[in-house]
Amino acid sequence: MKKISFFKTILLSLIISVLSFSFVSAKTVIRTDEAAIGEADPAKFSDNIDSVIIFNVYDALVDEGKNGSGLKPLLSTGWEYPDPNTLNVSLKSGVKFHSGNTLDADDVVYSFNRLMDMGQGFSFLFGSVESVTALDASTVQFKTTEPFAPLVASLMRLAIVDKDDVQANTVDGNYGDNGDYGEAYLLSTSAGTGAYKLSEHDPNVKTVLVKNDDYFQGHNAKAPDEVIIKYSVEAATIKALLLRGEHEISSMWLPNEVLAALSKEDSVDLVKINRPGSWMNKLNNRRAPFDDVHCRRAIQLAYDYDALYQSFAITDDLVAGQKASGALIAGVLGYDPNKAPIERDIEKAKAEQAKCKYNPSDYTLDLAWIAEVPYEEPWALQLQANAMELGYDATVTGLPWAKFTEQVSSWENTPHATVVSVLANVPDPDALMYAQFHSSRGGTWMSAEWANDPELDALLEKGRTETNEAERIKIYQAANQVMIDNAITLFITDFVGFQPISKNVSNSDTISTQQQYGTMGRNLSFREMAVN
Amino acid sequence: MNTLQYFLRRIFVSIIVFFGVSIVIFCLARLIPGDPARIALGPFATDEMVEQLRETLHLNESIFIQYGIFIEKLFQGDLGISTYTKRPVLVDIISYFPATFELVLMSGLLMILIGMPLGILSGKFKNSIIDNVARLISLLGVVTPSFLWAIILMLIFAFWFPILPVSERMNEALDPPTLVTGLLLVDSLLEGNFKVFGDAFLHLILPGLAIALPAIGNVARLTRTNLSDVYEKQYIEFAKSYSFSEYRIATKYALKPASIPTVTIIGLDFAFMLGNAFLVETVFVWPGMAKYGVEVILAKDLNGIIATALVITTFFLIINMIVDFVVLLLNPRITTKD
Amino acid sequence: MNFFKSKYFYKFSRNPLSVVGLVIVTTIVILAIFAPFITPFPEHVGPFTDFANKSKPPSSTYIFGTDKIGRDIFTRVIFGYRISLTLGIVVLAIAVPIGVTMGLCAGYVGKKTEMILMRITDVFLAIPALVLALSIIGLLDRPNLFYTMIAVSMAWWPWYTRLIYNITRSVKTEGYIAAAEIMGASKMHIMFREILPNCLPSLLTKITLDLGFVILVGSSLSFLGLGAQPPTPDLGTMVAKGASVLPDTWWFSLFPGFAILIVVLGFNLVGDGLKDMFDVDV
Amino acid sequence: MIKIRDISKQFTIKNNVVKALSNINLEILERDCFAIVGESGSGKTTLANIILGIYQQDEGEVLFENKILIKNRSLQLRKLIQFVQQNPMSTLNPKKTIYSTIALPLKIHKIVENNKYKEKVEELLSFVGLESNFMDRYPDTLSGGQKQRVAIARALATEPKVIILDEPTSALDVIVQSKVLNLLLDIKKKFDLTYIFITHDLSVVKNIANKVVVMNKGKIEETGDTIEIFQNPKSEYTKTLIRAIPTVTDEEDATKP
Repeated sequence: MKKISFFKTILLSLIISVLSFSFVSAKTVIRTDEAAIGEADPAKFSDNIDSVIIFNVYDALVDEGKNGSGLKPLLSTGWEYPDPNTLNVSLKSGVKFHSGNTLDADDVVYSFNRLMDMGQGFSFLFGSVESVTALDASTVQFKTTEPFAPLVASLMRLAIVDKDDVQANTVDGNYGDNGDYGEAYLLSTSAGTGAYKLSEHDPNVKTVLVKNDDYFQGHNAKAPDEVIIKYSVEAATIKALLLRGEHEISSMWLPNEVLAALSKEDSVDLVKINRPGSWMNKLNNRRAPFDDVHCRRAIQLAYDYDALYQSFAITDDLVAGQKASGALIAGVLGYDPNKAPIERDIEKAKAEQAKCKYNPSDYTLDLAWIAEVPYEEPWALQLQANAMELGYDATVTGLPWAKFTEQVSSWENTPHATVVSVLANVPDPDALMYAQFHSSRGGTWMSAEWANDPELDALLEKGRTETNEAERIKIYQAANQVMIDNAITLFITDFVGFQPISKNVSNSDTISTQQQYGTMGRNLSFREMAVN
Repeated sequence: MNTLQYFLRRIFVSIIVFFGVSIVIFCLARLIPGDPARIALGPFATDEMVEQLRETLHLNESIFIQYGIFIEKLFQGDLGISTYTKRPVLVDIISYFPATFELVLMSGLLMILIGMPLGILSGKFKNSIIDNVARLISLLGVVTPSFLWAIILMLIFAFWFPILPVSERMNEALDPPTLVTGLLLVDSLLEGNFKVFGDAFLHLILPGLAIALPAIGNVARLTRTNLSDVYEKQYIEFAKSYSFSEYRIATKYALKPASIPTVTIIGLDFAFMLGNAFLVETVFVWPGMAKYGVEVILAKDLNGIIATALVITTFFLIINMIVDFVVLLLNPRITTKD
Repeated sequence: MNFFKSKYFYKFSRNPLSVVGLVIVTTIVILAIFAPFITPFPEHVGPFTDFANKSKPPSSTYIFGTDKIGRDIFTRVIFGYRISLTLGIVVLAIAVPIGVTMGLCAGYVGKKTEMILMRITDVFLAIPALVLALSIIGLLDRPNLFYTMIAVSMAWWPWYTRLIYNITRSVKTEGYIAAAEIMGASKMHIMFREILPNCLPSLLTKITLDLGFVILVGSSLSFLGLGAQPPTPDLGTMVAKGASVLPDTWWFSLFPGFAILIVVLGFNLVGDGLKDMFDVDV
Repeated sequence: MIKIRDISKQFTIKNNVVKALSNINLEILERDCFAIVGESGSGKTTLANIILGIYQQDEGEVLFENKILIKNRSLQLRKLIQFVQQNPMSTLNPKKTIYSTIALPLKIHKIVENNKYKEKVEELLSFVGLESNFMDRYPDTLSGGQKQRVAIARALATEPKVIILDEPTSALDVIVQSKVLNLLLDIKKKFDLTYIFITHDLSVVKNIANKVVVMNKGKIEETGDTIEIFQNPKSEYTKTLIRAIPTVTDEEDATKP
């Protein structure tokens, strides 16, 4: 009897607890998601969602102004060039890190050295910086080997970490005196000055940010107390959660069919995001047959851009893309909105193919798309169909990201063409073009072209040392033309994203934040957003 | 051979199998081409850094030495660093395994609670309408891929009848209980936090069902066959002639022997369900071992892959030992058979 | 001998479900073989895009609708059966000989051979099939159908070893085995000509059942993105891709999903029929 | 013809050593019908298995026409000693036709030309009194007696000199039993065979064997001519065995020791 009553009690309490399940949440939350896994280390971040985390948790010396208003100081009060190879930045005073420590020039130097010594993330932006020194507690001096025009813009990506806090939590590691550079510590802790603190970071599941009440710029009165970023959630699940009010901001990677369905829902708004970014089908310029410019031109002219554009249609009115006119994209210096897009011409393509020294029937093209982004598959298929028109045989592979980044480290293993999306890391064309197309930059996912064009190299080198803006525009437009003339790569379309957001957060504060920033990851500035 | 000896032997064999699995997975992981260090460090790493990581991971040693180091570390409870999450693998496993464990246990529970009664109904009323319906259900269960179940359940409960949660382990607005076992149901009960308990329980239902449905079919079919076999046995006739009640015959004389083969197969079903968890966790955003497993495999994270395989194997071996023990309880006669 | 009049067929056809299964399997095999002639748009399985007709719901032109690239889903499902059946057949063509040989050796030769072979088998059995296949594919260079086949085979053979081992152990004690040994028949002869024929009913039944389950596991791997590469029409891949757009474009994944279900069901029913027919337990 | 010298054999079953045979010495002459009698467990089957090459003895040796027989013996030696088993249900492979069952030894020992198998099988079947249409049949369509006849035909196929018969009739009913026994006697005469006849049935022994060895617990109780032993058993054990023969008449009973 005793046994039975015990079970009855348990069962009863179970039923009661299930029935009475309801909660009143005291804290406001914004939930968002991303296909990839997140990185919370300021020296390692590189991707879209990593940027979101870092921009909210750390601050840099400079920031992007809204609506393309250029660069503005953030942790700095201003900067000057005493000579073309030197940049002095003066720091804001009294800014506090999450630990309570106060920001000074040593922190900036330490952050820079940490980034460069670890050699990951955005360290590639600072290749021409020779040294960084603290002139005094509130001035930092950057010395470059040559005049380096994009430096200030690049500083947006130098997240400043709390030197004392990180050093106090350093363990033995691969970096000599610097131990592990706080690598282990910064996996799940934040040592920044940002508007949010990292409270939980599981790179495979979710990242949780909580409000930093001491933030020096303050928050929107209705800014969320907590932000949850979830990783690799199925689109159907996201849709369900959005409709149930259990998710606020979706990633930008939802399939068009889902977006089309969401556009009919009242509880969800689609926010159009014009962003400096583009989809490309990156041709491997060093592997036969695409080491011959004629073969590249042939495929460039054979590619069916109209069909591709059609593939971006969500509904009759909404198209998640804009025809591409080259490497320069909206929001980046030098972009010309009036430049005509690239068009298909199959007759010309066949004529070019005839000039190519390779016989297409001898080649099986190895075309790839990134398996994590199913969105990209049709564009690889389109290329396959068009390549076959030219007489090639072609296979299409969905490559997992990790495998792609491994294969791309040697040009022999890099696929003949890979669909990749590239977003502008900073609003400067150098960061975009030099990293992708300079012949010295082969071997990363961004430079799957293994471009090897002396004319282009010369222009790109000139562009980064030129400080006159008007001249720079000319140089980069010329470089853009070389890109097209020599068919360095195939531009699929420029980026227009539609990000569904729930009515929970759909308001002018949130939407303007979403739309008015250009740099990758900058648009999810949670402190400026509002929860209804 | 007495019971104790039997179990010692059983454990011994399990340990051999465990090492066998470790060797198989280890060799697989190391012999196949591709540089895990390069993948781990990402696109911008220099050659020196890759070489340094290769050194740290002992990738330049011969495979025997690598295995030796691996086993030595294993006994120290050190599974190495995951190049995917960049954390110690042990941390990953501690945070993901309980979720999968809880889920598979739930599936096991559903499998037994639904599968056995379904099979009993079928076997008891053989060739009636009840039997045919039950058989159809179990057949559909068996032949439908788990991921299809997941999608169907997701469709039904996410869009049409939104009464059950379709993602994660608990509502994130609730405060999670203090971590003791990692099993939310247990931890919340320990704290007396019934709200979390109920919430976690609701979250378990759909993914648990998606994993269990194929196994439910299996268990139901087996129970049916065994039960009808047993009902044809003489001692049941005997019991009937003593005019024992139907219920008593069913529970006391028919069910116990009929359940032995079913219980035996449950061990294998658990292995099967663990596999299915790989498919279902992705759909229901379950932060478990399986989702982690898929990710580390894609990322060629050697330590992660080996650890995942070993944890799952160990779990499987333990479940099988428990199953053997239950079979022994049901029928002590089978002990000493060599 | 007329098979349809034999007692075997009588036993088989006594259960109408088995006959249904046979009809399903035969139909699918015929559809798969003659796919290029039966399907309305055979060009849709190759490198083909038609974005103007993308995501069209089922209609009289496209009876299962079109996918996001504008391809006819019906055509792709039928061609998908080709892939699935090939996968099933190739996997079993690799797994069965390995499993059978190991089982015969372990069961007949006995002693140390038995110990070693059965422990190896236990090791492979201790890793869930899907997990093992997943690890193997994941570790290989890049996913493709061939690797999937190899990986599934590696996970599958132990079940045949187990089955054949158990049968061999019981057949081994039969008088005719001793007679053959005394006569001086070779071990190979005894294993493959005396014992193996006695395993055939169970083997055939298990193979039939497994054809369905291999297709199921294969589609599960494709679902996780580790199967045939596009544009090859693979049923599991189609379900996986379609799953993300449910319930709006339900035809993306529902038809391929049911296609998998039907073929697995077909083989299962036939297998059950064979079980009754041969009176074996696998 | 067969000399058995000091044979011993023991088995280990679950840590217990069982002495199956100890110090067995026997001599079987050509054209003998040599009966080995004993209860189950007496070691008679073990002895047969050693002669057949299924087991290897621990000690002692078996000589066949002065050649030493070991377990792994040449095909040449295997051919000369054949075997008919007790259980007709298991003696034939159910998945093989009668033809292929009988043709197997022909093929292994290359008794006839490749194209003559069929005729030879037909001939062998006729020796054991079966029609040639049995060739295409499967064992499950045969009666117990017919199966034993096939087994005998198979044994004859290698043209052996010795056939070991392990209770060949014990599983058959009485009428079939006597028919098979008569067939065996006919064949023996026809092919000049030597029989080693293993049985526990002394009444059969009395009718067909000329020599007997009585075994008990792995040892020889006594051995000698059949008539001698039946009339004058020396060991108590043999006496007990003989007394146990079921009899029909008092006269018969009176002949018991």
